[in-house]
Amino acid sequence: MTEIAAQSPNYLLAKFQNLVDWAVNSSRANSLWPMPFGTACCAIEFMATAASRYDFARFGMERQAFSPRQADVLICAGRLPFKLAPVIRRIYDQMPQPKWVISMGACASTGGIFDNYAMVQGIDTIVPVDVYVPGCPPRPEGLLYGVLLLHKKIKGESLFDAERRRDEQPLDDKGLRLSPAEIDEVSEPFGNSVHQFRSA
Amino acid sequence: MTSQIDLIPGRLREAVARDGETIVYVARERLLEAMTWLQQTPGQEYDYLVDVTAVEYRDRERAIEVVYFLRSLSRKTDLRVKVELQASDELTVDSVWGLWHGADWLEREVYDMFGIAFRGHPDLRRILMWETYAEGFPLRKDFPLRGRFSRAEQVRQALNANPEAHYSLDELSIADAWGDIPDDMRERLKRGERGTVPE
Amino acid sequence: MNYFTSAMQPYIPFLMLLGLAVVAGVTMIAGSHFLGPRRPTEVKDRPYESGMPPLGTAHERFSVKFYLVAMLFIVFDIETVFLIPWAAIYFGGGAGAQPGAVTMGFLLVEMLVFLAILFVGYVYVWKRGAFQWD
Amino acid sequence: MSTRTVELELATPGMDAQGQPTRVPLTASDLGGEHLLLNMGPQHPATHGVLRLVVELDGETVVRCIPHVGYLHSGFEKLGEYRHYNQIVPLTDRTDYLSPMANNVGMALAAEKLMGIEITPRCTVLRVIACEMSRIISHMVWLGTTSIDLGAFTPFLWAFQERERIYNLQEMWTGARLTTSLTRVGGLMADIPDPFVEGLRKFTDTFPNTLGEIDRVLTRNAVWAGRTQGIGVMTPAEAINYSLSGPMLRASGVPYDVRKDKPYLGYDTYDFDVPVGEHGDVYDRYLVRLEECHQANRILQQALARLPDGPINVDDPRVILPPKSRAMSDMEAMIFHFKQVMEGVKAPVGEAYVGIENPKGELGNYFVSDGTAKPVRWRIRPPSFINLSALPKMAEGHLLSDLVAINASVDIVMGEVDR
Repeated sequence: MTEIAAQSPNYLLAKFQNLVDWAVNSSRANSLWPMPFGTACCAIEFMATAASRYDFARFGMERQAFSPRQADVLICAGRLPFKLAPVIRRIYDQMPQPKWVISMGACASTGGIFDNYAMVQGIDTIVPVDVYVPGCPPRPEGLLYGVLLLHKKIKGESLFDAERRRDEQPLDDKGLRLSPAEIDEVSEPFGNSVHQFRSA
Repeated sequence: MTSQIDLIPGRLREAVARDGETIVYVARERLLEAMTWLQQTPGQEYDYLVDVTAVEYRDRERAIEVVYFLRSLSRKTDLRVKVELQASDELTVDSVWGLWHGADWLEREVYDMFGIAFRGHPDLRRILMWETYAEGFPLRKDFPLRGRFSRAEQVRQALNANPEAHYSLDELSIADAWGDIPDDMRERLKRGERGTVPE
Repeated sequence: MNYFTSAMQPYIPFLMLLGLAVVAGVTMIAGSHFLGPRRPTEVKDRPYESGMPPLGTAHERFSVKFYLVAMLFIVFDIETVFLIPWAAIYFGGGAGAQPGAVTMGFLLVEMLVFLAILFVGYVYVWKRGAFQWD
Repeated sequence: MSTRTVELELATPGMDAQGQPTRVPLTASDLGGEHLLLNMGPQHPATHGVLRLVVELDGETVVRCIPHVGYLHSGFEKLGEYRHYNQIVPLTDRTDYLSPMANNVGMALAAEKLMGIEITPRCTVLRVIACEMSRIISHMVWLGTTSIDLGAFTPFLWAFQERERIYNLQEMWTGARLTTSLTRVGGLMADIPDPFVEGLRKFTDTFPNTLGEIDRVLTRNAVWAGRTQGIGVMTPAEAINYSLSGPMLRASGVPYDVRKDKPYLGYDTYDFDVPVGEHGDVYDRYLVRLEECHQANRILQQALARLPDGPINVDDPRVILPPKSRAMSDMEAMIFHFKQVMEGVKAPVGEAYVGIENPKGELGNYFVSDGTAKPVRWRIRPPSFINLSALPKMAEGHLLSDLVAINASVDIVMGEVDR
């Protein structure tokens, strides 16, 4: 019995809520229709994952949805330049709830090796991300593991718990998803990659 | 065949690169004349334009070079034509689009990355960055690697551009001809605020 | 004569199937309409055009040849629909009809006349060039 | 019917020297329907990456096609100016990620020509193997995705099965399936492991069967021929004027191949022929690329036959790291090791351009150096970018579904188009 049972006064109501949650969540998790937002090299590994050898159709992602209207999970496979940022934001907004985001690859998650003027340093400054898949490009098994993590996350959600329900997260009044200080702090180069900026 | 080189109109000097290609420096004013001569005279027939690019050196006094890679498919020879532009004066060169249509996008990219304008180019707009990119010309040596604005400002500019900033003026005129432009966009276009990002 | 042995007998399974189909359809649509979460936002209602803000509407006037092809398709499609019950009877040896009311030859000629009429229409449309696309 | 004039006083970029709108909008005839401005935009299954085509449609006919690129611009050339030569190698296989090894080889050849380094015979043959394997996997991705665009799904699975077999070989050699970073200035990152030669031989024996199946399914297929013949034609003169290269140029009947006309890596000693089309339409590009896979297979077999023994790296300690064992014991090797890691390989002042025959066309790498270890300018001559610039010329006048076929036949990869 999850912690929901402790909140609701009535035992039978709790059991019913758990049953509905289990039914809804497992059906959602096992039939995720991916929206492949494939931009760069990770898109090729994404295609290899979709092809017959690794075949993520085994995990319920048989049908790829190329329009956000029928998509459940937005998989950003590849680096995201600033020119493409409004596109992914618009596509994310046009996906119906419940929707999730997998950030596939180092470039989507952190900007990767492209710490320069053209690249968004991690798509979480643009759209809320649920699962980050490391790797450049991540092996198909890595992406599948990311999908399984997402399944686990979906099975933990609940329709009746306001805090764990999927609600829209629009941009704030300044047109940003995070506060400017947070974006600057997240986009700073980390580790010792700072000396890469000497040009001679 | 190098004896032919000094017949090029507007030739200043020539050199040999480390990969054995001959380089010809041509005066900026007579570039188009030289290129037409190279393409059309029977002995030369440089009918294939391999690439157009620009080079800016780390020490500022050296001139910015616009480099044209030419190739004659029939004679299987290559030639590299360079035009030197002093960074101080105006960075404009004649466009070779009239001679080789392949130069269309190459020159637009050099304009986008270096700010070198090509006179006579049919549609000189930015091609790699979005048209209303305000931070400058990325491949110039004075342009910082991570861009001039802060990351938050770059994200804000990218996410909040006006809808018409995504379209070139060609497409806006097409849409306008079929009456597809909404009124608020028409007002902004009249005021010429295509690139400004609302606060 | 109770209901089951009356003339309606052959249609009961068909009606049950039809009812089942309607019930399934309605429950699915009504279920998702009432149970599904609805969180409209201003951007979500805008048309999706490959991630770009659309310019202009899609409700434009387009050329007449699209309607023409649709009409032609309907005409010749209904023709084949009429063929199906006829073929069932004809190749079933005239099973469904009352005995003695019709001979096989009459069935065949009847359908050939029907086809001939439509063939005249087909040739006319073909010569007028309605099938030319561009 | 409103004749199309520019009623807005719009700014000048679209104007030419005389102030006239350069591409004068057409005048709509009365009977025709209204034109529709449509975005085949960055996120579209048929644009092979984040290419955006703004298309003006009259019904189904493409009246004007205006491509927008730059949606994957990642500033490679700017990054190149902040990296040592050996640090640029990982950047190269992320430009054209469909044939990563060929890009590594291209960049290494340019750097070696700049520094005047002669590579060892074994390294030359191994680089030829790397280039031809890249050609096969690049054409396989093109074949798979183009057949999906035109409705045939099975060739995609066959093609990707072959790709997986080459991925196994690449992973065996370099440890990575896609981002191989194979070459170093003056040699390779590693020699080929023992099962590699056997695996490649088995691949080259069975690969023509898959090509034969794909050929049987597509070449004389009425739908495929109907959708691709006579579509997006480029005459030889136009192909040369638009600076097309690779299969696009050869399909238009211009027999120009960098491996034959400006041989590198000993390609003139291999026996292979260059397929050349006559009509220059989408069907001919398909035939040329299919035949190129056969020829690449032949080259691989010849390369396997002549693979010499010997070192893969040139033994100049200023360029190639000395082996770890000597670096720890011998003082001189340690100094070279330290200098190379801290300061990188220094290149003499000057410039060098090397163009190689990439699956997409002629991939050029142009280095300008001022004596330091980081290049002043690293220019990639992008074949897909230039081939794509001819798309409006090919596509205007055809139907929208033909635009999908033409865009697929140009075989673009956006990482290289936008650099």
